[in-house]
Amino acid sequence: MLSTIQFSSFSDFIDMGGYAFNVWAVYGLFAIFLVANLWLPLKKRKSIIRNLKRARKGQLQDQ
Amino acid sequence: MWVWFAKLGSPKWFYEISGRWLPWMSGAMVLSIGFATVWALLFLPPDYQQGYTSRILVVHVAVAGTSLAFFPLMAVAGAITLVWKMKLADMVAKNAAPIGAWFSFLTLATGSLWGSVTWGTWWEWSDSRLVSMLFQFFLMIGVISLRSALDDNDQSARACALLAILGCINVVVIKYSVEWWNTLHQPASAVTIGGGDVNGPEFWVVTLLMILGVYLFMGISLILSTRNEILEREKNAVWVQEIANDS
Amino acid sequence: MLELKKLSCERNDRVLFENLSLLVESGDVVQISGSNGSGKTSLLRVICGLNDYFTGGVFWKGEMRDSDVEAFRNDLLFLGHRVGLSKLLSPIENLKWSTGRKIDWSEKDLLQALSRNGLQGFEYQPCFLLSAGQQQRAALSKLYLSNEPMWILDEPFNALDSEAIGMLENLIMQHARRGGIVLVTTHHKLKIPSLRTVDLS
Amino acid sequence: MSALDLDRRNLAGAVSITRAFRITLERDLMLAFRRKGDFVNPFVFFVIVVSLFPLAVSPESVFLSRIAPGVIWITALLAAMLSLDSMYRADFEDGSLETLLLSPHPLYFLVLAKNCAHWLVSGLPVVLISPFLAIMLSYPSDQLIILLISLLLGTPFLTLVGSIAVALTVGLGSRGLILAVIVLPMCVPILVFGTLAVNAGLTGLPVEGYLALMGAMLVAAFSLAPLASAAALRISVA
Repeated sequence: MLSTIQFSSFSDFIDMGGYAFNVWAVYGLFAIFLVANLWLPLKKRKSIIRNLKRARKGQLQDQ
Repeated sequence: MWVWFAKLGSPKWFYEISGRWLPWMSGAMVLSIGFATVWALLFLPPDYQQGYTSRILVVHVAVAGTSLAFFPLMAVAGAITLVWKMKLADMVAKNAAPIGAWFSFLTLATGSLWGSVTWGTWWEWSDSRLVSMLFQFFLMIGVISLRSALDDNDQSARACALLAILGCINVVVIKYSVEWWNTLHQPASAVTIGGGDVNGPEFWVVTLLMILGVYLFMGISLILSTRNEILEREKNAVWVQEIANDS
Repeated sequence: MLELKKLSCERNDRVLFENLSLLVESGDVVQISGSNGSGKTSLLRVICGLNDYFTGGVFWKGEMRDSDVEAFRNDLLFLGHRVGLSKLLSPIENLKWSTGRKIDWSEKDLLQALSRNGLQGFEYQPCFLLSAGQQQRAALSKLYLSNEPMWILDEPFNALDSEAIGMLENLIMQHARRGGIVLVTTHHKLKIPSLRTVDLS
Repeated sequence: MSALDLDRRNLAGAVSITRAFRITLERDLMLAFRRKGDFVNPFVFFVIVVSLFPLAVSPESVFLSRIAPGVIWITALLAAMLSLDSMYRADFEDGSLETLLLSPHPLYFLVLAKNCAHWLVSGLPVVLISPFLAIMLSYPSDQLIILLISLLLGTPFLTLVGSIAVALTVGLGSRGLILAVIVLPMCVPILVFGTLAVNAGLTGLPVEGYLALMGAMLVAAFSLAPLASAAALRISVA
């Protein structure tokens, strides 16, 4: 199913048959998009949990 | 049936179910996107007409297909919010809008990057798919700005639900009006985007794999942000306190 | 006539009031009191149908309010915080258009209602020339022309002088005597004999 | 108190829907004439912006007549959008919107009355002045009738659809540009077919098809948009 690797050398791979900018721009944007939309919610989740803990600690103190 | 439907509506139930599904989905996503990317970049034969840019098409078709699903998703979530006043549906709709806007933007970016090679122009006004995606992007920005403008939560939930439904109808109307508009200005746009037959079956296998990966990604990012929303909105619920303690 | 069954209203995760039950018979005047922000206005808006963020039942003349909304609205007169008086129009025009959707009053009736409310000579001037008290009186003059059995008045006594307050109080009593219902929110001490109060705070 | 007989329960003068429609229409027109700004501003805006184009683009007539349809249509769209705000804002602020929502008549007709009043006040003047401005843009005079018809079909659509967006944002204090962001994408179809019809007329192609489509869109908006506006009003006032 998998035909052979298309590029003889790594520099060919980077060059992408002359369309290096377009292909890598697309995959770069795609990668940034994936990472951003997964990492940001996780970071936000950590801060929410921290706030919840701080709020809870606040409640325990003034009981 | 209603018990199931009401249960579906409770944020706590959604939080638990999504908690269980998340690892599996993210594993499948990483596998499918990783595999498809490696396969597309390294092994895909160059297409005689587009050369290696068919690799762009793999990502573009996948992202475009998924972004088309966003407005119907928001419209259905809006209808549920309006009719059954289900908070969960509103949370999903609220988080779907930014992700949808990102998806539309990415579709436009990858589309024009591909177009700059095969059509020779970065933007093609006569192609109804591009123009309707552009206006889908604008409509999403409209929903997001209405959401942030209305500070009263319950009211903004319903207002954005109504706007999402109208927006969904509007995208379809725009698509057809641009297509008919097309006939006067430029009889037929040069190349149809589905270069499938040209690229042979292997291209389509990679693209389908990528589409699966991107759909999984959409589900995961939506679930993650909805879970955050649930934690914020139900912060004084007991089960949320427990989660905070033991995590 | 009006019955509330286990009414609870929650807005933006804040519970305004919870399972409130109330039975109002014809001839009753109910004053809804409570501190600011205790949900008085929300309760009135829930009853009249403007605000539907509530659970529980509102029954009018024995059956569900929503089963026949037109009839319910025909029997309802609502006077909100903002009294529905356009500053650009004159009192008579305001009166004509606020009552005109229900009953087609003649010019004479309108003039008479305004004069009863102490607005002789101001009937045709745009309302921005009138004082706040006069504007409130102009808005209240539609009570003279009202034949709706239920009145819902939200802070009607604001900006009224003592004479107007007395006039409004006996207007309310007179409406109750005729078999109508009045729900009113005010901080003013109402001098009305059989007054029932509901405290939300 | 006895002079005014208050026991008029069975008064026959109950008001029919058509009369309630007419009353709301009259009230809005009266308000508009009291507040001259509401229909003078969009009209003046339309005239000024159209006359800016020849200065900004190029004065020679061949080029102007080519861009004239687009210029007139887009400016009419912006003028309509600018004037949308006056439809519910004043009533919301002084409370008469609540009495409108609580009137026994179906809200569809009352909203329709307000839309008609708004179109008569701000849409119609723009349509009536557009032929003169078209001539200023050296527009072929035999095609003016097509432009007039397309605007006559288009501007009511703008008012009806715009009313939904303004009903959604009536609760906002500082409304800013959010109205534009919501309304403009919704007006794309009518803008596309409006300019299509006029351009087809200029190049001698048959025009009936596009005008028929615009008519269909107008009828759809006429029957559905007020329902959405009514729902939006109930949401904003709740």
